[in-house]
Amino acid sequence: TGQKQEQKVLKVGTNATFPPFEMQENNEFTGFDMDLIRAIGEEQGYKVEINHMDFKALIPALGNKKIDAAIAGMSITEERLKSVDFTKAYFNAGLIIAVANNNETIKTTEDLKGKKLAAQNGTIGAAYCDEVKKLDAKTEVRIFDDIGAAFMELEKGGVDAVVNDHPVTAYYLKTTGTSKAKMVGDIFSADDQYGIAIKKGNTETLNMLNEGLDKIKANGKYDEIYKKWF
Amino acid sequence: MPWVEVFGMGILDNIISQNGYQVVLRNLGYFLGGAGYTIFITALSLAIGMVLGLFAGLGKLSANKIIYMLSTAYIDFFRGTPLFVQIFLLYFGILPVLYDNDPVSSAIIVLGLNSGAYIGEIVRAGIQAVDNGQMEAARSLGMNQRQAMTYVILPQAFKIVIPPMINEFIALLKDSSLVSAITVPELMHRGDLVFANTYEATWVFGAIAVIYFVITKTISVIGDNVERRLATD
Amino acid sequence: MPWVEVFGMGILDNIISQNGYQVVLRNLGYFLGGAGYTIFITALSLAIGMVLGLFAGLGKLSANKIIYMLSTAYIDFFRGTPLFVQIFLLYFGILPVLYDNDPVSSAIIVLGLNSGAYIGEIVRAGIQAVDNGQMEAARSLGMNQRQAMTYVILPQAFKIVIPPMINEFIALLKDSSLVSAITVPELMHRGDLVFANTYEATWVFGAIAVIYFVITKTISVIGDNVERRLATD
Amino acid sequence: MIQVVDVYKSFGQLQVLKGVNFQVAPREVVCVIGPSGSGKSTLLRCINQLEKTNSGQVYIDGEELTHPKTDINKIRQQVGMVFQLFNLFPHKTVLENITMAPIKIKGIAKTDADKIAMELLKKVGLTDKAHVFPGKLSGGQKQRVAIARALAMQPKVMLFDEPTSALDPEMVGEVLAVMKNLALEGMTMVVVTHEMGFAREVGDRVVFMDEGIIVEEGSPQDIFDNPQNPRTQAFLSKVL
Amino acid sequence: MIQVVDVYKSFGQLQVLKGVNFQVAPREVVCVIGPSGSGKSTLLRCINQLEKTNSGQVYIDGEELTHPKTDINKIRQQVGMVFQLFNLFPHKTVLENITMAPIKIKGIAKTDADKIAMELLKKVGLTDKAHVFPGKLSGGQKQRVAIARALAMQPKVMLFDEPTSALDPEMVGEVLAVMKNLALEGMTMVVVTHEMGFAREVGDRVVFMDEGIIVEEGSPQDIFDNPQNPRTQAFLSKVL
Ligand SMILES: Nc1ncnc2c1ncn2[C@@H]1O[C@H](COP(=O)(O)OP(=O)(O)OP(=O)(O)O)[C@@H](O)[C@H]1O
Ligand SMILES: Nc1ncnc2c1ncn2[C@@H]1O[C@H](COP(=O)(O)OP(=O)(O)OP(=O)(O)O)[C@@H](O)[C@H]1O
Ligand SMILES: [Mg+2]
Ligand SMILES: [Mg+2]
Repeated sequence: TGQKQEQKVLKVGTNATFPPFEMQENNEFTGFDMDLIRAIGEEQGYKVEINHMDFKALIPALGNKKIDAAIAGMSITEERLKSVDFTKAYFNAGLIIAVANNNETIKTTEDLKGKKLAAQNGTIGAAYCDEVKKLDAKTEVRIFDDIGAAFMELEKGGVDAVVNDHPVTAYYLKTTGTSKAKMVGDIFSADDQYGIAIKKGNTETLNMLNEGLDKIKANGKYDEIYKKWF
Repeated sequence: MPWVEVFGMGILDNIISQNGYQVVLRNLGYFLGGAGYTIFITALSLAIGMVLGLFAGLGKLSANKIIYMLSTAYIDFFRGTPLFVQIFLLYFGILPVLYDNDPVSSAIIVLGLNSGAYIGEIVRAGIQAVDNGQMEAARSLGMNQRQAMTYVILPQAFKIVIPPMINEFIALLKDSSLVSAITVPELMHRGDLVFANTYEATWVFGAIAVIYFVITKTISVIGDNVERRLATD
Repeated sequence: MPWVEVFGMGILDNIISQNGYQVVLRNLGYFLGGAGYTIFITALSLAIGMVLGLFAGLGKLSANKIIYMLSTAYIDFFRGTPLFVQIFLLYFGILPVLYDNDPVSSAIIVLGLNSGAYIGEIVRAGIQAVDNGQMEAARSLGMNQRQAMTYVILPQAFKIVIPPMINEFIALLKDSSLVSAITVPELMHRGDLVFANTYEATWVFGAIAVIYFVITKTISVIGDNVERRLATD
Repeated sequence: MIQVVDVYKSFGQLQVLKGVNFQVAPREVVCVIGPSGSGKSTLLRCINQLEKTNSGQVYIDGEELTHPKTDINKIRQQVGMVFQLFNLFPHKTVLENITMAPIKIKGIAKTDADKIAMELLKKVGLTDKAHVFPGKLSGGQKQRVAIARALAMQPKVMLFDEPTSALDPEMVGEVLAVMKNLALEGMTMVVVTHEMGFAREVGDRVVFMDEGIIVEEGSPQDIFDNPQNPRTQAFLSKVL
Repeated sequence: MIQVVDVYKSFGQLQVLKGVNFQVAPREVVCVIGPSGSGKSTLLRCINQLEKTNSGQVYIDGEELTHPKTDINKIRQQVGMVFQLFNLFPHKTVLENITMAPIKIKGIAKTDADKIAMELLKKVGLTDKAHVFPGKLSGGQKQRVAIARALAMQPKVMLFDEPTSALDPEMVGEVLAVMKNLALEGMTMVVVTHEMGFAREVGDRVVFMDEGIIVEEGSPQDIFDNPQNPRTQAFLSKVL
């Protein structure tokens, strides 16, 4: 049966604009999520086929069986669980604050109140900013479709801070952001859990992925990938 | 007839029990507020675009080489490059030099500049479609170029220009969703936000599409009426 | 003159040493490949759109109520709702029922349907702008409605219609970037991917803009030439 | 050949034709005269049904054009019309204006159509303008091309709406010659004209219209030299 | 009043005016006749510089129109023109066609302009069409509106390009009366016409053009009853 299983195909959708989780280099999909899903596929006897699409298109594509699973740094939330199923969390991102290099006023999460904040749509960072706004109505929250534009707004001086998943911000600072911005404070909000999304009710795939996730965590493959990227 | 009721109730129940339905219902006011922004931004940038387009269109017909070249360069640039690049370029690059620019005013400026380029070509074509004899008749009455344009040529071009102009209004209305990239809280932006929190693509974007449809249909009905009212034969 | 060399080398060195420059250089072939997709998809959907637009435009002028209503509904829907909703609806909803649809063919179908709606209005307006006496002259020679349209009205409408049509071609070319949503690897899609990976907004989108500009300028120059060649007075 | 029976025509409130009865025998040339706005052009346009009549019948060669089942296009091929404002096709050269209908409708070969067209252009003195676009013609030149275009379909009936209004006297003479030739070849013609000299020369019969009805008709001699109706008399007394 | 000195005009290869010299005295009415394509319309259009001349000068009231510094618009207000194809403004009613230039250029009050316009419409017999759009007028009605529109500017000079070509004999008579009145009021006029009877009646002088030059000119009697040039003789012999 092993050979038969190897021919099974797992169609995976992603949005490869979220380094270091998913990105494209030299026409190849790379990143933490990509390595992870490939490892799970290998473990479970699936050939993994990756498709890049609009973030918005991932959910309809699941519903329509154009893809079997979506892995794109998607955080698991109550609200989203009403529409899709998620695997067990495979990554705990945590948030970090980024500010302009010359900014000395924001040092911790406490300092965010009443400031101009930016985050990416659909991230826990965005949700966190909304919470800050609830505490202090003077806070201004700007939600960007694209984290790249949020960082540009920070460079422009249109916002005081960007609240975003730590690995993503770190990656930005490593590339072009070095001279313009810095990270301040500790990683916080440790309940930012990424999961793989599956069409609601597709328990077969859900179980298969959960099983695979358990296996690579057990056999050290997961740690290997983690070390490669972080 | 009980079965109709049962059937009807069945569908209704089914819809109401859907999470997506509730998401849309809960956010309807939020969406309509976004539509307000969309209409506001589109209307103002249209006003800018029409003024710019009028001058650019006339400029492309000008005998003055410099005016011609400026108009052509303006039209070529804003028609020739992606709108979202223009948004980035002006929002992050050029406008901050001029004033402390905010997303909404920047969006209006960029969309105005962009639609002006398309409208410029529409205006030029409309003017050229007016019979040559009209200009001659006006000039022979002693009107100068400007008067002949204002009183004779442009009013006639106006009628020819309505349908492509309505096309452009509608395209602009929908293109205005691109300023969502710089966090203007217009209709599509709000759709994206609600979607990202709920993953209810069908319901959320279905509702957004219906709202856009209602607005565009209103525009095209108004356009048809204006067109009909201007018909003289 | 050594200072020219020094100065020139200075600029060149400065450019070459930029990371963004290298990113663009490295990805130039990749971008041009994307431009190939963009042109391919735009050209084919334009062909579809022109056929559909011709029929829709004629349909809106038809005395037959059913044909009129079908044309109007088609134009209203595809002009009135956001393109990306249409892409979703057809790619995920309708086309899979009809055939085992792939992204590229689906993109061509949706863009064809979408541009057909805009072109329909352009065609209708163009036909109406032709002097009534032309139809009468043609009919009095014994041509039926169809022959008069084909040989007399449409060729004249064609001339009037070129500028708004070029506007629509260019808009379509840029709208085609929306099909990146369903994994079509066109130009903008590739720009997004490279940008996300490098955060080099200016260089990456600058390069994308230049490529779009070259394509659209080519289209508009061809359009101007066709227009000039058709001028008879 | 042509029978117009009790034709009424209104534009909105405005009654333009108020019961016109009118026959044209084969090979006959009838001139229609009358004041501006009396409905002459409208009558011509009703004859080939470019204008739908409100009531009444129009027959050409025994076929009822006003009948809904009639193939109007077939009949119109037999009925040439020259418009007051020419309505040349601006996107086609003079030659193409003339050959379009014969080639497209009758399926005549292009070379044959060109030959016929060049002959017609010779008749109207415009061979040198064959490859020019109508926009570059003088008024009289346009007029003549319009006549040539209608003749190219070799119709049995020709309707002329002021065919000489933009022509100089020499050209009027030549068009007259063309029309007389056509009459000899058996062409039936209805000519709306303001030139009484022309009407007298070319017409077998003259019809005087006023305010949407035919007031008087008869031979040119009768009408011009001995008009009966006071309205006709008043009208003709003004001729220079 | 009008002086045309050695004017040349070509369209591309085609030489249309080949050295035209021509004067019109104040209060004089000059009729221009000649075959189709001889350059009559082009000459008129050169007089008010709608067509730029290739060489030569045009003076009106002593001012050189062909001089680059001249304010051509000021002069054109003094020079009314009636076109062969009318060129009415289709988006305006008949009344608005007539009042537009007086209101917009001369700044005359709308009520005054309307009154003048209604008087002119009465002169040309079209008061009932004042609020109709040009698309609904018959050919002759358009012609008359075009005349009224030019007159509304109360010009010193009027240029007519075949003003009677679409008019019936009655209207020709009335337009003739209008023009004679204008002449009495001191209007200088140049009238291109194909109607010899009209030229004879209205003209102080007749100019015969052929192939871009003035072949012969003189009083109507001289030209019509005793033409000297063989080309003129040939042309006039064709008049019906
Ligand atoms: N499409 C139309 N709509 C409304 N009224 C019209 C239309 N066409 C013609 N008329 C009116 O009908 C009347 C008759 O017009 P018609 O063109 O038949 O006159 P005519 O006898 O040919 O005059 P002319 O000698 O000036 O050409 C005129 O009063 C005119 O204003
Ligand atoms: N815009 C133009 N381009 C090229 N040729 C032209 C143009 N306008 C007129 N012509 C040519 O110039 C010649 C003179 O034209 P014009 O209109 O002056 O003649 P006309 O004497 O008024 O004739 P008609 O009595 O037929 O009106 C004609 O051969 C015509 O074809
Ligand atoms: Mg008429
Ligand atoms: Mg002329």
